[in-house]
Amino acid sequence: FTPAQAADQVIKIGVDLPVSGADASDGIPTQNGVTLAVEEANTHAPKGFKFEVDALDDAVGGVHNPQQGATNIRSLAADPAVMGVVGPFNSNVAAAEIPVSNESGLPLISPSNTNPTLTKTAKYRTAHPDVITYFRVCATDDVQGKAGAEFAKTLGLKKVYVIDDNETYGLGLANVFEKDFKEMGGSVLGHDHITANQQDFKALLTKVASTHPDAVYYGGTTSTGGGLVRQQMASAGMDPTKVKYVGGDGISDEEFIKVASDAANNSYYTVAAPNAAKSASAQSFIKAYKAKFHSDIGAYSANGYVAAQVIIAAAEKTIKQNGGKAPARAQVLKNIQNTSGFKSIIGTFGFDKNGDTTSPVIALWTIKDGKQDFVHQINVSAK
Amino acid sequence: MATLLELRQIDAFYGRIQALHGISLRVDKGEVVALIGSNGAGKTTTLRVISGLLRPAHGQVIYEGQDITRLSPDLIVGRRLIQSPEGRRIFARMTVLENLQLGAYTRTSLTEVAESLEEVFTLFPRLKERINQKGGTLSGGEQQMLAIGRALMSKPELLLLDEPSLGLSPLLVQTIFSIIRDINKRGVTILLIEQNARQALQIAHRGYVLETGNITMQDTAANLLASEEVRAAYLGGSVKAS
Amino acid sequence: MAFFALKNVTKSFGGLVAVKTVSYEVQPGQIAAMIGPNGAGKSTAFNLVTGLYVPTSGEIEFNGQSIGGKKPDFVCKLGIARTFQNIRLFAFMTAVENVMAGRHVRMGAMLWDSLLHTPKQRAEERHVREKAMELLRFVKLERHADDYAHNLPYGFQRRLEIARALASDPTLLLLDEPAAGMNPREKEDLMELIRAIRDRGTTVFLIEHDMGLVMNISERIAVLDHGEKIAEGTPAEIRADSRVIEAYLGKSA
Amino acid sequence: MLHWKKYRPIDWALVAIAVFMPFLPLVDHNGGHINVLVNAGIYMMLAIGLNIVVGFAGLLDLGYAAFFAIGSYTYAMVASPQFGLHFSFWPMVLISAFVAAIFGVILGAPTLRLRGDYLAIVTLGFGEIVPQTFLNLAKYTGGPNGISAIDQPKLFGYHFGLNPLPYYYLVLVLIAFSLIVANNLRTSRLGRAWMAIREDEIAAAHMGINTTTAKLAAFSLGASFSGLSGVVNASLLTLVSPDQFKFNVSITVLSMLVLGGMGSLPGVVVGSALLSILNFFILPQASNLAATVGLHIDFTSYRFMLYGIILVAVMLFKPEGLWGSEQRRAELKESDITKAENAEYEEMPRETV
Amino acid sequence: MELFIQQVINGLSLGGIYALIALGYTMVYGIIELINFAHGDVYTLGSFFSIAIIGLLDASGRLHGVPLLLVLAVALAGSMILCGIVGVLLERLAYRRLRNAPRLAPLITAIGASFILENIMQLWRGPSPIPFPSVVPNVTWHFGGVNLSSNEVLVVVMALFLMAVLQIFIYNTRLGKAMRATAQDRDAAQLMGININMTIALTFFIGSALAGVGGFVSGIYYGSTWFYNGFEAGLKAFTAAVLGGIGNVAGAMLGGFVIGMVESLTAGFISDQWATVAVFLLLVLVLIFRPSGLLGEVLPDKV
Ligand SMILES: Nc1ncnc2c1ncn2[C@@H]1O[C@H](COP(=O)(O)OP(=O)(O)OP(=O)(O)O)[C@@H](O)[C@H]1O
Ligand SMILES: Nc1ncnc2c1ncn2[C@@H]1O[C@H](COP(=O)(O)OP(=O)(O)OP(=O)(O)O)[C@@H](O)[C@H]1O
Ligand SMILES: [Mg+2]
Ligand SMILES: [Mg+2]
Repeated sequence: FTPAQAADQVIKIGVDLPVSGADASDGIPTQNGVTLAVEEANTHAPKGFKFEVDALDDAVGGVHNPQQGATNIRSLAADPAVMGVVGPFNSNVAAAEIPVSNESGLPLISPSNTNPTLTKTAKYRTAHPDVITYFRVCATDDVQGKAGAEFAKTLGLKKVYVIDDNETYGLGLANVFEKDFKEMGGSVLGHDHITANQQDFKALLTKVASTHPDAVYYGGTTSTGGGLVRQQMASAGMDPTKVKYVGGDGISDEEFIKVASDAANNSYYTVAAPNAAKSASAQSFIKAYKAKFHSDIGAYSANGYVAAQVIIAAAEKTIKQNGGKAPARAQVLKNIQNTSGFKSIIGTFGFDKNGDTTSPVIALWTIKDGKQDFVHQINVSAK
Repeated sequence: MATLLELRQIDAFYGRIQALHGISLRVDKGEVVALIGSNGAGKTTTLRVISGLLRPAHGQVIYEGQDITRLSPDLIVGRRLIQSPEGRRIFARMTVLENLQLGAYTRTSLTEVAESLEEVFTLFPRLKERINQKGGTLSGGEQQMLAIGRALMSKPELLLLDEPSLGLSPLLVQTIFSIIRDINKRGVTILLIEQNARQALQIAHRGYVLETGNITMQDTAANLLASEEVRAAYLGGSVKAS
Repeated sequence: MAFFALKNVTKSFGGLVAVKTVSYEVQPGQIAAMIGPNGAGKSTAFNLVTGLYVPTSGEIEFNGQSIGGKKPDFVCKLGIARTFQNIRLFAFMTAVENVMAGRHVRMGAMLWDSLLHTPKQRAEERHVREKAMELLRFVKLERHADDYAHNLPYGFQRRLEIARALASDPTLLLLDEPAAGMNPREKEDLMELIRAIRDRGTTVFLIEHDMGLVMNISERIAVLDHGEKIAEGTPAEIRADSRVIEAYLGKSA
Repeated sequence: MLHWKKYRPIDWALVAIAVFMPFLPLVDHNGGHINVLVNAGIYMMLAIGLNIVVGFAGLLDLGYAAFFAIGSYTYAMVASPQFGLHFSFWPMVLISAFVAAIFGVILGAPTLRLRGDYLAIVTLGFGEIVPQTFLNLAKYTGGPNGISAIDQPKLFGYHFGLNPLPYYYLVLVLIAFSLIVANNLRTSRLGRAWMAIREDEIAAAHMGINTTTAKLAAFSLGASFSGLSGVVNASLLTLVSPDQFKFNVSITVLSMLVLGGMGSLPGVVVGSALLSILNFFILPQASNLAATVGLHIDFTSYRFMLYGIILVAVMLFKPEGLWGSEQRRAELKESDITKAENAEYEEMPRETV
Repeated sequence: MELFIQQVINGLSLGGIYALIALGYTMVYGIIELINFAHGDVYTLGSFFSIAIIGLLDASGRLHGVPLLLVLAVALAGSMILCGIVGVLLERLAYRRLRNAPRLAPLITAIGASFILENIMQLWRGPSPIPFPSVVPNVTWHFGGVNLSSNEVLVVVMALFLMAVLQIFIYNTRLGKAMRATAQDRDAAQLMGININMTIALTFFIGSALAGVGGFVSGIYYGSTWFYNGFEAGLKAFTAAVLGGIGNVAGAMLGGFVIGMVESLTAGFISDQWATVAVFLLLVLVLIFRPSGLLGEVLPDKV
């Protein structure tokens, strides 16, 4: 609270994520990513300006809540200093927020919504069907599921059992995987949905084991059971060195390795971004994150970080366009819409006409000796 | 006779309702003292104060020369000041034996407890017959015997009895009163509350009359029995108590 | 057909036979009593009548109808009301609300009326309140109409329970130990009240251990022991019955 | 009857706030604030409904969100592209309320013989089963995605759209209506019957009250209010999905009742308003609000604890609720002895009657 | 058939964990008629404490023989004691003042306490799942096509053993009698000379310590935990206590096993997503026919 700072004009980056209760494991690491981006931006902010995080929680009583999400977006929209919002985390919250964002012109960039219909149809853009205000930096389920299926194929898997967490992301991913894997000639032995927040999957896995699969495909995140499913496979009679485990970016976190422990090896997963390890910026991000929050990054920390960077960049650009004067939200929106060739720790991307990321790269990873190990990456759009 | 229990200027409240207005009373060693009064006069409240179940707003309870006003009920019981409460309060889902054992909760010598148990069974042979029956399935009279027996198991110095004859058949009422007299003869001091004032005063040495939270009379039992006021208010004219 | 009759009624709980082939008839306009040692089965008999228990065998007749095994609310509707051995008032309702609740079964307001407070409903409420006040006056509790039942002294609670029972316009009133815990003075008042109830046209059937009261007001007495009826007759007959003396009254009575 | 011996200043304050509510949007144009109030209103209707079940009839229901879900899904299924049906909003308000009421009977019926907390756990079970079933029956309900693009109401040609303002007035009207109906119920034959059942079920039955019908009436009437709020909720959000109706919703609504003062309508209003504002406004913005008073604390990680602490603190200091009805206040003074006696009654029917 | 037996084994071990939690629920409910919603979180705390203690003893490296047993014993005892203390503190701070308050008031403080505990655990070890150090080698035996692991045996044996100890304690010791008496009639219990505050605190201590055992055992069994674990497990365990007849020790055990079994068999032979539905449907069905639970009437005693 120094006078110099007080004189700076504040540009707010809104955040709408679930950060309390059970959903804290989703929201907090993601929000941390945003915080980091904003702090970094302030080290080189345009003169006379200062970025601030305005973070709202969309969980009520510990569970993400679409009502709360819509309310938050309205609140943020009512504050002219907010130039854009990073969020939401959950697709059904997005379904309630997109109409509000669309109506009020407040840009929304989701780090994690992967449900294709959110962008690909106009049904949520009720006020202005042809204005895009909702964007995302992650690939949609259809892209990733397909990549997963191809990956499975290249691994030589023939019989796969599909399990998902019965949430929008996990179910969507698993469905696409199942469809594509079958189309590619693979056989799906069964498809089961688990209930999030469960601890015991042995009954299901015993049943899975009895079908003798080559691999289990898991659609979902570590916190909804991705790690436990893998870890309990052994005790249900599936040798993890023989039965592989395939999933999406929901299990691309250190937690997965810790929870699955011995069984983590021989797991494979897709990530909807190029290999971050190859870019120095990602390394410094991971280091900075660890230093500040004393924990490993979450599955969507990097996406939160990048989403915030997109808004910050658009705001900075607007300021430049305005000759150092304060940006207006509509201008910022326009600049976000025009984002292209944006270099980030999750790759270089822009937004297409629906607001989806143009980054077509899906990276394939495995876990070897208890460590994440890059396999290769494929450009999905090239196909 | 030495004073065993003394209440000094007790005020007691339920929320904002004052149930006792500065009452004072005394029980000497070896006595049977009757406390009579109409419904809601505060008799039960008095016993609750003595046993520590209700904290008085003012006043003191002195027992064996010591102030026990602030002691918790279990510590008061530990001093052999025992109450058989209104409504019997049997542990319904425990057997007769367990109920009696709980009566001896504060006692440590197993042989003495066994002796007391035998004593109770001599007083109430019926309880011995029902030793493994659940308290809740006993008939009203049997429950009353159990309540008194349970109180005796703690080897009371002073026994507070709250309406021991309530709901009992005439025959059992006689039995209970003779048992009370018996217990007293064995050296237990007794403070007795009874609606059945006539009989209570017949076995008591002294008595107090409580009216809406105030002690209005105190005298020897014989004098109270003879008193016109007591007769009119508590002994009844036309209705002869059994 | 009898006004009210127990016909060979038996009730057993597991192995225990609480009421054993008891037959007993109460005439309209009577004050009848049932006495007997603790655990004789008196309260159980009442519970059978009001539908709390289903008889193991036997018939209970009321106004020509068989009511054994019927639900309490149905029995109440037919015109039998009761009080309880341990007072069961609606503790945190006021006295007048207690009595109004007792009137429930004689009211006609339907869900619709309750939801919208139709004029019909309002008129009925007014009427029921008046009726309840009248009953409170009858039991001399009008001054306590707005007191919570819980805060009333014991004796008053007993009377309130009677008023509540009377609110359903019963033709038969069952009282289970109405004088328990009352002092002699209060018992005298109670006797007067019971007589007045009878005089209003309600038949009274009571259970009581207070022989002064029982002998004084009842016209007929049944004596139960170990679930069986061991005697029946006028107070004088009962007092002289050696079996009753031995089982129940004791020598001093 | 309102048993208020005299109106306290705080009562007048409440009335003043109520009178002011319709004019609030003239002063506060912030859409976020209005949205918070609409959400609060939806929860208030839920609380008014649950109060009938728990407060009036004394049936502890831990799965009330199930009815909210049923009301919401009923409207969603017939007013969205899901099945291509587009029923009009207004009749659906009543129809959803009715459907929820029917489910109230269906779910209530098997629980009637249960006492106290057994009932609570069964309702809790229903609260778990219903959203899980909506989740599992993906063919009809859209599974985890739920049903979206739900229709908004039209009134005399005016399309509500997404603007929270018309919903605000709609909710105000519905709340006023709900309060009147709930108060009517309370002071009627049925309300008295519920009170009697709550106090002493056996005695109530002996007064001629058919406890089965009365309890079912409570379940279904209570459920019908959640039907109302469900429709408003679904149309304003344009979305229903299973995770909107989890256990935490039932618990939140119950907390509103208890915090406000169970059984008392002003209590329900106060409790639901305060807890909604806490939940929807203060807690999500805790860090920002702290900053405006000069406190730079990041509450992100403490939100849940804050919520817990507030619940515990309010209960410890006002166990009868912020606006406990006189009855509940009186019950508080009930001593141990009467309590224990009551407990004894329940366990030993043979001694009681 | 082999598959069925295997699922039964799964069900029993899951049920064992539920049972351990249910014992605490049933004890606390039995004595003060409170649904202690925070109990599930005490169970999770048990895992957290165990992890912390094993970490402190630096047993992450493979230990064998006596040192391993020693570490395990210390972790188990520590978890029990610490959970017990948490339980006692909960009672003292959140429930005792409300003993004579309207019934739902302590229910709400219990929910509040649950949120507080969850948040504390989240702050302590972060919001994501955390691994339980795998110090115990899990031995698997094969019987034809059926596998039985030492962990499964551990869970079930632990649950049965503790239930037996608890049953003996409650029915045959002086303190156990005091607990039952306090449960039935607090005032009367005081008039017997029972210190009811101490007795209730003891009940919380024992119940919570059992949750501590549950947390320890489930940590070993599942190999991980997270701060929100107790929510779901707590609901199921409470359901188990009700199913068995709340207040009844043997009932809680039976209920736990039944629910574990139903969950496993549904997940194994129908579908995992219907497991919860099946559990609650079973509960409703049982309560329709036995309104006070499976053992509620045969042994109506509260703890
Ligand atoms: N738990 C309570 N809460 C509020 N008031 C009470 C409570 N218990 C008793 N009172 C009131 O305190 C006064 C004294 O009651 P108390 O029970 O001591 O009377 P009592 O002389 O024992 O009467 P009884 O002959 O009916 O047993 C009465 O006015 C009664 O209404
Ligand atoms: N629900 C029940 N379950 C088991 N036994 C019962 C039940 N109800 C009553 N009994 C038994 O039936 C017998 C008669 O009980 P009841 O209450 O009818 O006696 P009572 O004549 O009213 O006695 P009191 O004068 O003591 O009230 C008793 O032995 C009692 O144990
Ligand atoms: Mg008394
Ligand atoms: Mg009786």
